Amino acid sequence: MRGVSISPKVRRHRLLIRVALLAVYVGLATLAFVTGKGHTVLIDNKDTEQAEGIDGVLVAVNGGEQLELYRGDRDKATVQGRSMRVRLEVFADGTIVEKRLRLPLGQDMLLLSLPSLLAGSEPALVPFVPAAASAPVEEEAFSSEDLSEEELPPLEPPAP
Amino acid sequence: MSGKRSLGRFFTEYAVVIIFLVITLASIKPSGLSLVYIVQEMLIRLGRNSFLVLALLLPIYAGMGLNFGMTLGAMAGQIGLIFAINWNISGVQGLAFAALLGMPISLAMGWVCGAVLNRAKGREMVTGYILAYFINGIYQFIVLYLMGSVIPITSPAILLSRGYGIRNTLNLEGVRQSLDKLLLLRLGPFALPMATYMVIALLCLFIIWFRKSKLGQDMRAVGHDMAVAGMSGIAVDQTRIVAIIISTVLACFGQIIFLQNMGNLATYNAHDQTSFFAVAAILVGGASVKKATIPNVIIGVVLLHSLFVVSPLAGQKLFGSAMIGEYFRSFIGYGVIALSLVLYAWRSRRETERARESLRGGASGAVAVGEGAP
Amino acid sequence: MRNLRQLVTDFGWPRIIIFLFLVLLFLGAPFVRVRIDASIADVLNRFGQNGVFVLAMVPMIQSGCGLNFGLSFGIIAGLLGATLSMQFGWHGFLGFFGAIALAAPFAVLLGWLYGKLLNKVKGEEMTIAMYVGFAGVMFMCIMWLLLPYTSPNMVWGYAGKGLRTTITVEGYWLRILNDFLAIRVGEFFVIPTGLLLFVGLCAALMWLFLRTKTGTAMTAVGSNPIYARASGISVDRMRTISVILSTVLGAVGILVYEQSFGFIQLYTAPLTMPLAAVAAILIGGASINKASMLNVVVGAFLFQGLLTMTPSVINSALQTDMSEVIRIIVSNGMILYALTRKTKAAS
Amino acid sequence: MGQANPLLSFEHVTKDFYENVVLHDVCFDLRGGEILGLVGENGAGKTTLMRILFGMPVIAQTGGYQGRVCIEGEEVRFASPFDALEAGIGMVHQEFSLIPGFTTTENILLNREDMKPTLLNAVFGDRLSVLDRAAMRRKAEAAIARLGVKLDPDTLVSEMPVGHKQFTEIAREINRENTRILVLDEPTAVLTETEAEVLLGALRRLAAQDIAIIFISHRLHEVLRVADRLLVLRDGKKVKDTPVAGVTVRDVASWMVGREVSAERAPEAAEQALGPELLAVEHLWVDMPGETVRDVSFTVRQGEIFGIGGLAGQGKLGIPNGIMGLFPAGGTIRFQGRPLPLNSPRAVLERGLGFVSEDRRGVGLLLDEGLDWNLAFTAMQIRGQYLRPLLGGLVRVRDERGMRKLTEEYVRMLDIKCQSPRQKAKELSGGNQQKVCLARAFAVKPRLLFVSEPTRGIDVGAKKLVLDALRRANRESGTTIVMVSSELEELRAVCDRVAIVDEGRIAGILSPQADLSDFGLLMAGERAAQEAHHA
Repeated sequence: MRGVSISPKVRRHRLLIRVALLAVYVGLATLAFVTGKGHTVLIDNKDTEQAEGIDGVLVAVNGGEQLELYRGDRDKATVQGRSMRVRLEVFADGTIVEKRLRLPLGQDMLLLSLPSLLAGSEPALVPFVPAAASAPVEEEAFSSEDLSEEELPPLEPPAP
Repeated sequence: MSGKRSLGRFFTEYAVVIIFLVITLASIKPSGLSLVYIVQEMLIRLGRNSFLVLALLLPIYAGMGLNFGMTLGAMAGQIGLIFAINWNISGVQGLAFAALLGMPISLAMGWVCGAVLNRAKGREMVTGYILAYFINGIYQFIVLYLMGSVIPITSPAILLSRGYGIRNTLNLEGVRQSLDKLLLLRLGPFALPMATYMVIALLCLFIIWFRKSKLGQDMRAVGHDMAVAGMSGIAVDQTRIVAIIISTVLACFGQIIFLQNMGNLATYNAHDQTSFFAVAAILVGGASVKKATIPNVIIGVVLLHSLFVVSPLAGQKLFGSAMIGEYFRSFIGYGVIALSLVLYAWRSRRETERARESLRGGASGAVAVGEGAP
Repeated sequence: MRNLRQLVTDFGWPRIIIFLFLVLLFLGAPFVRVRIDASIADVLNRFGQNGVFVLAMVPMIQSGCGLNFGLSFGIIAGLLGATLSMQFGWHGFLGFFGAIALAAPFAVLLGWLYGKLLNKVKGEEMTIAMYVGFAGVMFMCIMWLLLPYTSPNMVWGYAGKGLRTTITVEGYWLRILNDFLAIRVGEFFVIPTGLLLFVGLCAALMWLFLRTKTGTAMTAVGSNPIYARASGISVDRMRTISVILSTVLGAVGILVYEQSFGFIQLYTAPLTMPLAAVAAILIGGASINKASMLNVVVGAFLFQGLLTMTPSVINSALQTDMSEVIRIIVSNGMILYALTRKTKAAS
Repeated sequence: MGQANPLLSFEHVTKDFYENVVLHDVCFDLRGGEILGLVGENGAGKTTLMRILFGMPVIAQTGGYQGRVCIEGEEVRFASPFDALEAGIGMVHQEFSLIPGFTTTENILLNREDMKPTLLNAVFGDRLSVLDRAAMRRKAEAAIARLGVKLDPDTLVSEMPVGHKQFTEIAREINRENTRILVLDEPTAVLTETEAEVLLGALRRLAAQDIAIIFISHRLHEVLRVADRLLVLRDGKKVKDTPVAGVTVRDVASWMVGREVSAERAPEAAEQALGPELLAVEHLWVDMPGETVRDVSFTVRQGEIFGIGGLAGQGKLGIPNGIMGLFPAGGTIRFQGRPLPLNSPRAVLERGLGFVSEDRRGVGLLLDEGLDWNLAFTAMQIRGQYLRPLLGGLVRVRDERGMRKLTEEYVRMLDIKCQSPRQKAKELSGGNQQKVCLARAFAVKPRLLFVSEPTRGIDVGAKKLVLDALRRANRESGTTIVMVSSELEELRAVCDRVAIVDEGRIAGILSPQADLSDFGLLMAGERAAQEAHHA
């Protein structure tokens, strides 16, 4: 567009919009990050200092399918976002507890202790620090050979 | 022109498509696959690949040929995904996050690619191809050596046992098919990933609209004749760069869509095939180096992939070896690209000759080019 | 001073950098306990292994066909020769030169067709050559499975048909050239005399050819096709000759490579080989329309030196294998540099 | 019209490319609604004049110009053609600058399209506005209407007759609201008579709308018909600036070419005994871009120097290029009585014809190779010279020593300025390159030698040397020479007969002593044209 000069007013206006757009971009990214953040929650029915494990209980996370836990059992569920809904139904007296718990952004691994949840005492949801967190789940030897042509399926194009 | 010539024209025009159609139809029978199965596969693969193939259109409009440099965008998309996995962001948000992260990277990559191609006018394709390899080297350096050592990677699960560098294959558990599943329409025996289709449709609308825009018009002008476009004041180089940038960014999104459907990411090889499949598809669809349309893309994806689905089994049945089918399909892929490039180069030479022949002998109306300034 | 700068610009920065890098590697070698003599021997060996490939680039560059990304055709012919000679159970020199003899006709035929094709698509040679080459390799992949080879050393044991992906040439013509008149100095340092002699011979023949009437015409075609035409040269014919020559050299090249490397690599292995050769000659200082024997020697030496030294030195220094990545970046960077140099549009 | 100071005026404009002056103290005025006919041989300075007017970069790169160019009294110095466009000067080039894949409308409004803003403008700038096709079409139609020609706004340029392309170009220029001055460079060159008629009519209409027009053409009768005033340039000087009223074509022709004879003929050349017919050309057509030969017949006799002249683009260059087989050609040619195969350079060379091309760098030289190569190559390939046996005659390789000797010989003979016989051709000056081309041709010892534009773009000293070398070759080794040149004077100085080519045909063959204005008329294609009128 030679010769078409944009008036300073329009230019300022556009600058504003572009800045706004940048903000929106960052906003979206954080939104995706926050709402999409996935957590692995270990649902634990072991005895704790305060309360002892429940004899039998049905647990549903975010209205998902129900997990049946007996005393000392542990199971895991993956949840997404900032909070989770837990619904437990104790076999013994059929009491139903429904709780909404906030998920910390930082941790990927959380431990939910049902007894303390039932007892409603101190935070039932705590960061889980696995004993062998450092050791990766599966081993995988890696060497540059994996990249070289011989190993690749016939469809590989040349990688000089 | 005479009917005979125009018929011949038609065949050279659509030689690739015709050949391909024949081969595919011929190998459906021996493959022994049910039509339902094949159709379902097509529906899936349309969602998986169309976006990537559409990314090729703009550079073709801008006369830069087939953008083999789209691979750069694919790598950007993969880096986005790696981080999404690293922070364990799942679902559609994960994809969105990857796309948002990949976008600035692919912007930069596209700019680099465009600038390089401007220095290699007339050799765009081979240059783009080599550029893809070059950047691939840098990508590997970053992902294999810097990630985990310089670039912080929090999740040990995606790191190599040696403590830095990303694993060969990443499981995209969290985001697997989250876009496809978002709006899955069941239609009799078929499942249609409507959300993915919508995204693709949106892109198509954008491209159609873009052709109507001033920038699109400039691109066409540049594509037809850089010199004239330049003389009329169009910023030729800049326009070309923009074309490549858009294509690269689209390729970035396309790769993310592709991978979410695949469900896992071959960190170091996933992008190797991107441009190959995309280019083969668009050419099979009847596009040429200078001319391509959205229908070309759709037809191409369907044709190419239907062959890719049936050929291994056909090979198995006919030659008793699935490998033959495997080889055969990549032979076809490469062959198609070669063939249509040859046909194009050969045809364009013929066109110019025909154009000049009309001026031979005592013909009236001299040549349009003067001897220039003495 | 000025002509020094001139020299530098002629030689091109990338090459100088690579050269210095290589020197650095050699200097650094002792500190990471890499034996210099062994390395040098290794470099010599790989230089010989790949020299002919690099040489194969010269004719087509000289005749203006650009970089031969379609060298795969030569390689295919070579592989045919190698496998056939094995099939016939030829051993030793008979085996090796028999392979060359068997490969030659294929190479000439393929080269002729390939040259005819390139003449039809002037200007687009490189991209098309690349893809036609790929397609050719893929086609041969199918052939390797179908062709009625029977020699138990070559076909899959279980199926009893279809060639293996890698076939050892041991017991046939393994290191036939390397060990010919080889000079052993100490336990680590060996000069593969025969190999170097053979490569030297090929280079000499090429040097001679470029000085014949035809060779001169070919160079002129590359330098200015219109001038050549005005002097009564058939441009297309010269180009075809150059392509055939390049293809034959490709065939010889792969055989030389195999006898030293020890294995025949079939199927998709040939896909990548052309690019390595292209990179080598460019590193040697060739442009996409001028190349000399010097470029060949320098290029093969620098490139192979790089490939040999980076793994040994860098890896033992950083405790990681970066050679692959370095190779990818250097070779493609080099090709990219050559493609984006401002050359006259007549290419 | 009667504004105080003229719309455009050149005041004492002088321009030299390095040493040689191409424009010397040129002054003229142009008023609104006036049509100025600008005529002159090639190299008279027309092109340079226009380049200055348009602020073409070359002018600045070669040291600018002296004098003033004023628009309505204001001095202007355009940095780029775009500034000129902004100032309302439109140029219609000889070669079309249209996009074949675009419609008339799209071409007329190329990069000046009407646009509707969109939301994205704010983000990505104006280039993401949408084209307003309707408005574009309206404008295009308006422009076409102003021209007063029939032109469909929706046909693709690639499917148009040549004439319509020309109109589209003009329409594009006048579409700009502010266009006040329109320059047309040989607009009728590619048009048929009838198309040309329509064009002239259109120009008149534009003039009536107060647009000033500079009309450059070699078709003098057209110039006289359409122009109000006439400006004749010769050797960079203004020789005439007069109203056309009462001026005849013959006057103009003589003004164009008439000049105090510079190179006088060598006397003895006059009474030189000419041998039998050596070359006979009948109905030759040559398909050479920009120099199309339509139907040419002539004969050359043994020992003769035959000249071929004419203006650029008329086809004189096509003749040697066609005969030497460098461009597709047809017709019958007999050399030494035997037919000569066309379209086969080798056969022609083997029959003993030689060629010094006008396109030195493109055709004449191996720029990246040494002089020895350039000189010996053709001889080696055609005559098998400069090869020596090796390995007992097993192979024959280049005889570098022999090539060196040959080179040194010619370096001495034509005193080619070079450091060594192996120096690269591209490092030589134009004049010396030209000498190398000659030497290359002589080295094959041709019976008949075509020389085209032997003195183009080389300095005076070299010119003389080259011409003398040709004369000597002709007299001493009896080489018959066909010399093609735009320099009428050197043709008249060297040749025994001079043919003038116009529009792909030979307009006439004259003796070098013939009256200058006759040459001028032939060049202006007058005879042909006038016949066309009387018929």
